Amino acid sequence: MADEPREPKPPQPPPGEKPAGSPSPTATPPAKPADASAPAAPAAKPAPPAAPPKPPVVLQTPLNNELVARLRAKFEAGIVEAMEDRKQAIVTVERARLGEIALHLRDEEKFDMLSDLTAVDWPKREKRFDVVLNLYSFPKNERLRVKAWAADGEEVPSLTGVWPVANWLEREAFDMFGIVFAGHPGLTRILLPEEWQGHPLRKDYDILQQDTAWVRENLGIESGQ
Amino acid sequence: MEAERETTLSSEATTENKTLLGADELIINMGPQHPSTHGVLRVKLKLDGERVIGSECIIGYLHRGVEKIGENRTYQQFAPYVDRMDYVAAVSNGLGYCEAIEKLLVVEAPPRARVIRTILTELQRIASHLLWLGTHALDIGALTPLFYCMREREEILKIFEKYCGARLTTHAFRIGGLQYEAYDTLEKDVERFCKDFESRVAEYETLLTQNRIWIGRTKGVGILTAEDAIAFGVTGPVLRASGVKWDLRKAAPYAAYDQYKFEIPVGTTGDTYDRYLVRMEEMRQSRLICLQAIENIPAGPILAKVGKVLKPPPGEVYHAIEAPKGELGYYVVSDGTVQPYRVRIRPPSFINLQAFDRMVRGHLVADVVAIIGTIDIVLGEVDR
Amino acid sequence: MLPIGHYLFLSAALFIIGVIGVITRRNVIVILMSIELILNAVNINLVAFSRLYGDVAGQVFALFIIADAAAEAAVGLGIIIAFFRNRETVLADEMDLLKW
Amino acid sequence: MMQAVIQATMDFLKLYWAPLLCGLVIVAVLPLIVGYIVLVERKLMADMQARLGPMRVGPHGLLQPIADAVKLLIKEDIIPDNADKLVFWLAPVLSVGAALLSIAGLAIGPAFQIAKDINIGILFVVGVSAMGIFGIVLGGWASNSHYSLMGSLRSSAQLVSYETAAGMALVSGLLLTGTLNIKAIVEAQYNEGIWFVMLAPVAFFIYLVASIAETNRAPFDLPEAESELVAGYMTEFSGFRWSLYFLAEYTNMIVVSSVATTLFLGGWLRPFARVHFFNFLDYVPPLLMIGVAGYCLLRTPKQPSRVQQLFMLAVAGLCLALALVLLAPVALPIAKPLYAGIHGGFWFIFKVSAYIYFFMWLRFTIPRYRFDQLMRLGWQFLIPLSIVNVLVVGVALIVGSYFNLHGWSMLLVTTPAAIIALVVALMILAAGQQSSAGKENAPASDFYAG
Amino acid sequence: MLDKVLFYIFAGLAIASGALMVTRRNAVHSAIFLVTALLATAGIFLQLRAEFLFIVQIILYVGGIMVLFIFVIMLVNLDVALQQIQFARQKWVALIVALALSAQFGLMLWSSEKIPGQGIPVLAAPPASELPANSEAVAQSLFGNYLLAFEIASVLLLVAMIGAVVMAKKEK
Repeated sequence: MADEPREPKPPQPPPGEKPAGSPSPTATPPAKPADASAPAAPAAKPAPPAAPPKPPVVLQTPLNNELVARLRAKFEAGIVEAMEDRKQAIVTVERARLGEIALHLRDEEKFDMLSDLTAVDWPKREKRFDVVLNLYSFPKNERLRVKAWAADGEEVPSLTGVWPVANWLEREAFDMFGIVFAGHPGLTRILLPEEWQGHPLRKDYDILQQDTAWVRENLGIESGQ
Repeated sequence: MEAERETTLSSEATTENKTLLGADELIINMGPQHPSTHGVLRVKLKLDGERVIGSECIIGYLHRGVEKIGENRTYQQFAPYVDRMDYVAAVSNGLGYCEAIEKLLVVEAPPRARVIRTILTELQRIASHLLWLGTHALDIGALTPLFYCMREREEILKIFEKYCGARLTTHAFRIGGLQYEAYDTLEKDVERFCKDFESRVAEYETLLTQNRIWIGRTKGVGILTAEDAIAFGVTGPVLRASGVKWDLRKAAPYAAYDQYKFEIPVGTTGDTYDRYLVRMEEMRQSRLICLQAIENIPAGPILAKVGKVLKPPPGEVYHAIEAPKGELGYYVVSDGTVQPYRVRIRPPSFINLQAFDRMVRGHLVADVVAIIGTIDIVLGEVDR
Repeated sequence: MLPIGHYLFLSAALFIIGVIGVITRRNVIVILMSIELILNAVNINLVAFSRLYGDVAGQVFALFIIADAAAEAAVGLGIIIAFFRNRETVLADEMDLLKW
Repeated sequence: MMQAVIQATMDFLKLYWAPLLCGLVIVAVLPLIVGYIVLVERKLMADMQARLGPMRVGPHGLLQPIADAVKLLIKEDIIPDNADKLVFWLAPVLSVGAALLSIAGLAIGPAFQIAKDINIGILFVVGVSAMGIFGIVLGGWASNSHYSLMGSLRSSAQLVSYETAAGMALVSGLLLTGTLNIKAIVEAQYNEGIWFVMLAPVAFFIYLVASIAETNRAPFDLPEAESELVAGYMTEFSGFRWSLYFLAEYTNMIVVSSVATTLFLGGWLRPFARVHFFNFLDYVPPLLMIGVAGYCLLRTPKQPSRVQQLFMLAVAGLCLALALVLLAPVALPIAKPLYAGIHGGFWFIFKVSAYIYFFMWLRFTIPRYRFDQLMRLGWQFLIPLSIVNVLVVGVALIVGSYFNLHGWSMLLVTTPAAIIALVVALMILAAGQQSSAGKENAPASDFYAG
Repeated sequence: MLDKVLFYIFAGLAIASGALMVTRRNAVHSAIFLVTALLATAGIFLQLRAEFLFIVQIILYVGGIMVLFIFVIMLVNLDVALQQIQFARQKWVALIVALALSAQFGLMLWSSEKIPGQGIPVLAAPPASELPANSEAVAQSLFGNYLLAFEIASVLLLVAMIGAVVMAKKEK
């Protein structure tokens, strides 16, 4: 079973390893393209050494365009980091100021559609969750990814007031990760049944445990395996 | 009086009431077993007589944890799973996934592969819209269009079958290009289909477009203004029917769409009738794209060099395509191993369904089914 | 045709049943239905006499009574619906306010 | 006392043995007929929808109704826990009982009528069949389910409103004859030499629409609207009870089309029954039957199995026999007296079938109305139109009698009447459109209140 | 003879279902029994050779008014009524009224048989075959002698219709 959490090596956001409180715009992630063959892979799977030779492309670069400049000017410390991954803009913001920044992005920067809201779990990190917003601007035909880090149990401001679409998306993130969105009108599970235990998309979620509990309760036997 | 009643349903206890009149409302459960909720959608309707004063969608009956599965499969292994989300448009799902992983790998599919992908995806769009049209018409009470639509869809499925052996969950593409070379008569088959299809669409239109009852049932029903549509993140034909001319095939061209000329139909009022018209026109445009594409399929390899084991460099990517239902996005995070660290699927049906409550209020029970139909949801994708 | 007394007896019986219903029941709708029964009893008398005399006038009046019953039912039920909307009761002894 | 009862029973039997027998035959045969109507409907639907329809049971699915009936009979009979058991049991019986009872008043040909020469004739048929609504309403109520209840509420509101329009349409038809007696109505059409559909086309149209609504057929099948209310009042019924409702629905179809045929389409009369020039039409029925038989014979060798071939041959033989029976009265002088009975029956059934075919055609073609639209159509269009129509037809008749017009010349006065009614109809429609344009989002008014 | 049997069947049915109508708790059951009573009355009408009235009774009373009643019952109370006390209102008054009425009717019936020529006439009805065609006769009478009454009845119905619509309309 591949259910037990893999040793995740979150190689992409090394800034995350540091305390999030000391944002340094210059601390750009060192791109490690050859990383796959070096330290990370053997831990996970015995990767065949005949991996295709990768061109030494720098995929993650710091982003310093006008938008970021404007945002930095406005929110200063609210913008933790800005980078570009495969030519897609990513801005990491401070969790507590997410609502305000979102409002600004919607009204001033014309990112009028929240195309997606989700989360990524990095259990090794101090603040384990990335809350990821995918914004789209109709006038500019441009996408922007906004991230906010949240530790387990930390509340993230709800964006339902900014984009109504966030309602179900936040419910789903709550359902799957257990991230609590403060100010959400009805934060309940959406895809899983109400009585479900745990949050499946966390890396440490164990499906077997869930299974055993269910089997014990409903069938009266020790294990369903 | 109405304003007071429009409180959110979710927050209040559902007291089963006893009467049809009076201050108490009737709460009726539509689904999960109901002929026209298109699967296992359950809608809790708060009714005043037959008028809907509130609704709540209860979903998740078909939840299979696709995103979790993705984290436990290799990149190639996961590809067939995405076909099972929007199972009436499996090709589009596959295209989105393959292109997202290609972006993550920083490779590009060869031109030949991209053109064939375009053809198949457009055929899939027609098939999906046909199924939508048939079931939507059936919901509104027109029995016959369903079978006409099935007839044409059958042609498309036959092409798929000839191409890859599967009809529904095709898994037609492969990361980096195509799995199979196009069979010999693909162009001919597609051309023949496109030729017939022109008159067939006209046939559906004679049955419905000018029909008084059809207009009566769909015009002014489930209006979604452009502002609302954007605020609710609605995409695809539903957004375009509200008057927003936005199509990812034009806005951020993928596959080979930048090579073809086609129009984006838009509606004006954003009611059910407009959505119907938009989808009808989209089928015609898809047909045009197919015709242009088969004219000139470039020769060459069909698969880029990606290797047998995929280990995308660490990082993340978001790639969205215009699936028949709307923006289908894949947000994939790689940690450099053979398995994706996180696969997030942005399902158009799920997000479009959220606007349902806005569309349905103040309408009658009969309109509820019309509106469910017009959003064009597939529960496999809503619940994932 | 049987002797007229039979019909009169039937009619009287139905009439009395209707009266008992009107007096004892609390549900206004059932009271209205009892009134319909009373009207019906009257109709039997009218028709029986019309048959006895071979004159259709009685039947014509029975027709008028049916029309009247229809009118009464329409108005009565309209009142009940309106009342129910406001007070949520159809019980006669709870209709004790001279307003709504 | 006992003796008296026996005496009365004997009297009764002596007087009424023939109608009783006919009644029994109808009760026994009608389910079969209905089964075959369903088969025909499915076949027609399949044909219009580019598919084959039932093909498995018997050649071309000819035995499908029997298989269906057996399936329905042996299905589990489910009564919901919280249902009102008595009413749940009673409702389908009421529905089917009313439908079957109303058949008694119909005249299928001059010879075949169970309740012969009753004074109220057509009113009896209409009135008794209207009682079937109780089965629907009570069935929906007794199921104790929201869908059922909504179905039955819709049904009762719908039937009450469309009955008015249908009644008014019948009145304008009846004005032309001055009698309620079914036989007299058809004879009047014979004497006038013209079917009343020509004289009162608007009334026929209204009756057509209203009768579709009364039988709960598409596009007015809201009480059982599958996509909205699952199956409306029938949601909780299964197996045999459900099939009783089904039987009632199709029997009602037969009844309303028979009424329309009798009153507007000349009943059992051949087209141009009084014109000798058209006597050759008498050969149409036997020729039709021979044609069907020929088709069956042609198809016989193509049947896959021996049994099916034999079955096809049997069908062909049956058709040939029918053709002979139909031919006899026109060919043999001895059988002449049977002409009216046999050919009358044929033409009556033919017309009824055509009417039912129209029902089915509509069902396959057009979408369903919404409830408020249905009510608006009934109350704001059909009822005013039918009232106006009664008025203009009445005036036309007075004018006609003043000029002593008869037969085809009546068209001189009734056509203008029909045109006036049509103009009124258009005016009503235009007014309705204006008012609905004025308040586009007017709340779907309280149609339950009416 | 047949006449007699039919009368007794219908009369028994009418009285029994009338009694059941008054005593049933459930208003829908009451309505069903009222329908039965009305149908039995229609049978009596038929037995009295009043065919037109028979069918009017069925179409109007049973098919129209009673459907309206059931409709309103369904709108108004589905389950509530079962929990409420339906009877025991003025039981004694009812008894007294019923007794008084039966005494009065009984006296009348009894006295009419005692005093021929006085009270209720005891003459033989004309045989059924001599009656004119019923619906024609009713029509003649209705549109002849009783035209004014007919018009007044139609005005009454119109008023009732308007009244019902006004009453049942939801205030906006």
